[in-house]
Amino acid sequence: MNRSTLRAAVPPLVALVVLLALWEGAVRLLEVPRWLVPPPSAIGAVGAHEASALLGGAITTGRSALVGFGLSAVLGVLVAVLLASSRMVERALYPYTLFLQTVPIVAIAPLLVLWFGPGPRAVAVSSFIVSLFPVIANTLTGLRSVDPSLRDMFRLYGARRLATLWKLELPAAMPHLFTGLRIASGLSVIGAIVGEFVAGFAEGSAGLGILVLGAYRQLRTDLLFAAVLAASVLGLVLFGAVSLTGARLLRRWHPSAQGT
Amino acid sequence: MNRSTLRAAVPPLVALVVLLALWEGAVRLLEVPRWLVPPPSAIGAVGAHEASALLGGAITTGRSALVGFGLSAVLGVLVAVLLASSRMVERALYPYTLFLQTVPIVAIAPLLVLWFGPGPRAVAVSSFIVSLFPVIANTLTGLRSVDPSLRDMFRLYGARRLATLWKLELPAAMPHLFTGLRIASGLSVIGAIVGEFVAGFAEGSAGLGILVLGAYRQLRTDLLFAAVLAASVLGLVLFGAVSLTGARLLRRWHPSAQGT
Amino acid sequence: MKVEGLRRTFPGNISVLAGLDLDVAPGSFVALLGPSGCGKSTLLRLVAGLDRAEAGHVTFTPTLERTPGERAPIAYVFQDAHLLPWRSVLDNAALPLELTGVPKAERQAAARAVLEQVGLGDATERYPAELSGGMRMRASLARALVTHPRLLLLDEPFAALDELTRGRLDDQLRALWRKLGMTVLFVTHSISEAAYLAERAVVLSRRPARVVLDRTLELPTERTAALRTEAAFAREARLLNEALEQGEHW
Amino acid sequence: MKVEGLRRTFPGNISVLAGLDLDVAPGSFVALLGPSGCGKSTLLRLVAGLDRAEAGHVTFTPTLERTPGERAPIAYVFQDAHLLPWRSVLDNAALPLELTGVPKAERQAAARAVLEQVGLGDATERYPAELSGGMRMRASLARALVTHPRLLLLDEPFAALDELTRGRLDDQLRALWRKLGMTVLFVTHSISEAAYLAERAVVLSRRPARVVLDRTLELPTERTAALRTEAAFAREARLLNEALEQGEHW
Amino acid sequence: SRQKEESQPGSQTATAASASTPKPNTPAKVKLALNWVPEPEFGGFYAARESGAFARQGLDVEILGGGAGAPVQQMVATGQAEFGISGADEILTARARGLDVIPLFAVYQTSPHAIMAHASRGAKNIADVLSSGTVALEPGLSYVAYLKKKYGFDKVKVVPYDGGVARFVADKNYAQQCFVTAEPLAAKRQGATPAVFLVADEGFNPYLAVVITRRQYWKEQPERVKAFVAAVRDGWRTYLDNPGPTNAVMAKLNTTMDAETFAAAAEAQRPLIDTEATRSQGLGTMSRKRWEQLAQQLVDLGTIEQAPAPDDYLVPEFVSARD
Ligand SMILES: Nc1ncnc2c1ncn2[C@@H]1O[C@H](COP(=O)(O)OP(=O)(O)OP(=O)(O)O)[C@@H](O)[C@H]1O
Ligand SMILES: Nc1ncnc2c1ncn2[C@@H]1O[C@H](COP(=O)(O)OP(=O)(O)OP(=O)(O)O)[C@@H](O)[C@H]1O
Ligand SMILES: [Mg+2]
Ligand SMILES: [Mg+2]
Repeated sequence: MNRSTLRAAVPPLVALVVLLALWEGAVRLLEVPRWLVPPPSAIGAVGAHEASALLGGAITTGRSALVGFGLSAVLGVLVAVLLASSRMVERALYPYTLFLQTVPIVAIAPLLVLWFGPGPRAVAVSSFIVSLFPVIANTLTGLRSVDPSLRDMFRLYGARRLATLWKLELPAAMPHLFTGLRIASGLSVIGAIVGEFVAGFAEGSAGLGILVLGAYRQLRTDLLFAAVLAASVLGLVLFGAVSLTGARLLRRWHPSAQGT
Repeated sequence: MNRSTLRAAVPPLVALVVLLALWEGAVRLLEVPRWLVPPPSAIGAVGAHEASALLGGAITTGRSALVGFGLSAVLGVLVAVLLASSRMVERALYPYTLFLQTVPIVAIAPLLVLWFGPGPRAVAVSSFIVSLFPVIANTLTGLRSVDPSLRDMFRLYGARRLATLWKLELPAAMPHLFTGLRIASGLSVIGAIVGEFVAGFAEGSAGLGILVLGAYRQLRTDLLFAAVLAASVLGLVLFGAVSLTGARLLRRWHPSAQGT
Repeated sequence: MKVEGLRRTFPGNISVLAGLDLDVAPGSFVALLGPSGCGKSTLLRLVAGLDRAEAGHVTFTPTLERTPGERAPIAYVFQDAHLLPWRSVLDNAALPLELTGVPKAERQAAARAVLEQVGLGDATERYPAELSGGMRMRASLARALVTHPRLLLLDEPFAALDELTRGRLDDQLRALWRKLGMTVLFVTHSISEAAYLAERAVVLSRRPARVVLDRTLELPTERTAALRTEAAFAREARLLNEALEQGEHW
Repeated sequence: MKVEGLRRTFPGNISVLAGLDLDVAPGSFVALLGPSGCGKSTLLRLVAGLDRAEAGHVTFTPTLERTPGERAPIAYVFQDAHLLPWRSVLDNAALPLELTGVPKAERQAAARAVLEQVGLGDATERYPAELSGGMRMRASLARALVTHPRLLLLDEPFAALDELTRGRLDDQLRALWRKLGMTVLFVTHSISEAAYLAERAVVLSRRPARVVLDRTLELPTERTAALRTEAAFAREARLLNEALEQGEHW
Repeated sequence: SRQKEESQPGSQTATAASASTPKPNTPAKVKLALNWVPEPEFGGFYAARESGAFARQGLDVEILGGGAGAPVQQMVATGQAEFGISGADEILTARARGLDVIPLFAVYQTSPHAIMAHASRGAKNIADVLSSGTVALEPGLSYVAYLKKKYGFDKVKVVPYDGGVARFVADKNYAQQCFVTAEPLAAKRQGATPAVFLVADEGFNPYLAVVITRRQYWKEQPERVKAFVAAVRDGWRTYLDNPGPTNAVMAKLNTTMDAETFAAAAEAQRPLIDTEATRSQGLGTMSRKRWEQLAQQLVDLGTIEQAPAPDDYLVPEFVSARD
């Protein structure tokens, strides 16, 4: 945590405080019932009270989301590389990768549970399925956007397919890839939560999805919001980690990371 | 539909046939029970039998998804433009746009229904929320990736903010933007379906989400798959329209669209 | 235009300008020479206001604020062409006019005329990726000339051109200058081009750039190809060459 | 190397090469001149195998297949620098060696040496975005020279350089050629550079490019700055100039 | 004699079973898949584990908590879990689709599915509720189909049930489906006064929280299945007698529900579980006649094409021949 990282944290924190103040004020002024939209103070209170459940839930869900995200990152890039190998392959298969994204998880949950058992494994797979496509789509665009003259240069020097991939295409696709990963980071959390709705409950470690479901049923809106916020924090942490890594890797050469 | 469009349709169709054949064969050979994974033939049969329900569902869901997608496209670009206006604003607000993506729709569905009433409006909003973030993230990267020398050139010629946006930043961001739209196209369909799970049923025109839910409840796996496939086709149609538009716009100048 | 004590240091303690002074009278044609990497482009960027100096400043008398109806007070031909890849050559050349609100028909006519001048009359509908290197630079030149600027900054505009085309454009540029009387800052590596075109030549030393030679050329205003073989021309060229060599070893 | 009946037409019915023949003996140094947009870069790309001709072919005797242990048979200095923006200058220059599997220490030493030759010894750790235009071209040149190729294709490598640096690199290139004896195809717009460097000069006409002049220069093998003032040199230069003018009006 | 065993009170059956089967040294590991998160609905199962009833039967039971739409029947049918919890109507539907699952033990004798409306509306029964206002129902549920067939939904505005009670609390003319042990309590906690009407009183009363297994498993391990059922019966008896300790255990797993709600729900469900029939037949008893009736109702509703033959899925060991 050096100085500039700290300084970078100031604007979002200021925004957060402003947001919370507005929210609290609006809820109080308009007398919105607490079970509909609880004020941040109430969410904070229930969050403190249920801190251990929320923390445990965040850890359980976070673990699944992390596995799902990791799988998406690795397999997404691999699939994109495969699709980029020829226009023919891309045309034939790219549309079907979209299938994964348009399948409601609930519809394939039985299969997931049957194949991976109920609990974290199936949840991680759900997270993976939900977050895969953005990685594929962005990496593919990135691979396709490589400056053709640089490609020529590699061809001229007899670069093998793998070297071209490794030393030209992937570095050139990095800015796109990181955008994909940023999107995937948020989706992996939602994928894990939705997965937990259906498949997730291993003894002793109820994830945030289970908390959300239960709190919803019980109309404990404050706890519901606290759990949702915990999920968002999870997403933000992943997102932040991805963004920082990206900024660090791209800083010296890509305009999108300049001035960060 | 000219010749090259037709030719472009060949590889995915071939892939489709191969896929279906493999599936049918596998299900038959391994004697997978029909209630678990029905063979394509069974799905086709039920699809034909329930054609009008599926078509009606696809139209209902498709309409909501289209509205959600349209909102995402427009507002996503607007938000990205706002975020790109300064690093400060980006740092302060970008993380919170992620919030939209990590909120399980089910958790805010009651709010949606209260605000928009049950039915297509709430469903479209759900579709919008789910598909917004990829548009923001990709457009933002695109806007940030503009060649700084071109920016200089615009500054030199005294271009106003809006002209720079319109004539430099947005065209330069197009390849990124279209990747975002491609991702959003699939997500908007899934967002509509999930929205329908919770909020979507206006008498007389049950969307695909309702069909999925009902089929799932009744363990009519063949109908479930047929409905899911219909959803995928919806997604593919949107995806195809986005891709074609992108290819057409970028063809003459961007490597990612060359050779399409 | 007055450049005073300009200082610019890049990260990594790369001092490029360490207090540069330069005084350019309105309407003069100044050639800027110096070794590769000495800071010529940096200076041009600072003059154009595209970069910020740590110290010193550039002042213009009369001011270079855009007057109503003017197309653009400054034009800049960058060292690389910097064309918009999604626009045809015509639309690229018309861009500065578009940005100042000139109606479509008018700006296209203007762009077409200037493209004709730089020899791209038959390539107006092509896209930058479909041009040769020299054609791209010419398109970029056309984009600068289309505005009739009061201050014209040129960063090696003709380096990628064959000598015939180059000579032709040299003549056109000088004719334009004589007609419009704008201030021209012209970076070039060609000593003979500098001598042929400019009224005054400034030779810079290696990084950090200092002025080695600042000389008003003693050559006639009317210049033709014949000038290149004259003794006066050869003397000026020799002087410039000596200054360059001297600047190398500073 | 034998070029036979090469034909290349770009979309929009832009005929660039309409049956070009050229015969280049191994180990010769050929300068290629011609008006901007005539097809020089296109020809080089075809020779390098980076583009496909509609008709005709390029054959090499002896073949240009990579022999085991060889670094790279062909090297190409593109008209634009084409550096990898995410690599330092050193790593850019070392790239061709990296691609042929030369160990890290060895390739970095080789790259460092050649960067020193082109005057970038103190910029090895910088990134392309932090270089001046001329420095980028020199880095690109270093990347080509590092491979000790058998065929060296250069597309206006020195256009962005000041005359002193250019002269120095001219001499180095020629020394390298005499030492290694590779075949060199050198595109330039500078008539004097062509005459100074090459054994043979080929002047092309406007698009579609045809050979206007193909001449073995009658100049000594040993060349120094003094040569530029000799009568033989002036004669060759005049011949080239005439051919260029002739090609313009074809 | 089987019949006799069945007719005995649950606790005695358990003792008899444990006496007749020699306790194996290593307990058999089996899984029980729930179709929802730990709530009083499953109290007896946790009680069986906590009180050692499973252990005494030589069983080591892992209870798999489910979520919304947990595919319990599929898991049981494919052997992912040996036992699962489902509803009678769902079991019949699943069988019609080819899943060979069989019911063993029915916790809820009376279905807890109900319609709740605000008491202020003064509705006397479901027919009243459905005559005006808005009702939230979940498409695809068989009892919803039943109500629709019986009353028609012409006069009421039907909106989708979203799993919560937020809109109910907000709107006095809003009615919704519910589980008597869940939503009414949540609504009350927010200050609403719901009137609750059981769907069972309308003539549609499928068993709920029914323990199922795969027929194959029953064939291979009849003793283990019987032992499991006996332990479950024991557990439920324990839970009904004193839900407190088990509730405390479940509250640790399901932190969204507080202690009072646990206690209130346990109390609310007692009359649905402990009925006249169970007092004579033992907890969890099922009647062949009710299964047949339900099957016929489902056929009438069009949910399934034809009623399965009772002998195909009803195992005499677990079904009472009496009503
Ligand atoms: N992709 C393309 N599409 C259409 N036309 C092209 C394309 N590439 C090159 N051309 C055209 O081919 C012609 C020759 O181009 P080439 O780059 O070979 O010229 P050159 O001789 O290298 O010129 P210069 O000296 O300006 O670099 C030009 O007129 C150019 O416009
Ligand atoms: N962004 C940057 N970061 C670090 N160093 C830079 C940066 N931009 C330029 N430089 C350095 O500043 C010096 C001057 O650059 P400049 O582009 O002004 O040179 P130049 O005189 O135009 O050279 P050339 O004739 O080669 O174009 C060079 O040494 C270059 O490496
Ligand atoms: Mg420069
Ligand atoms: Mg060229």
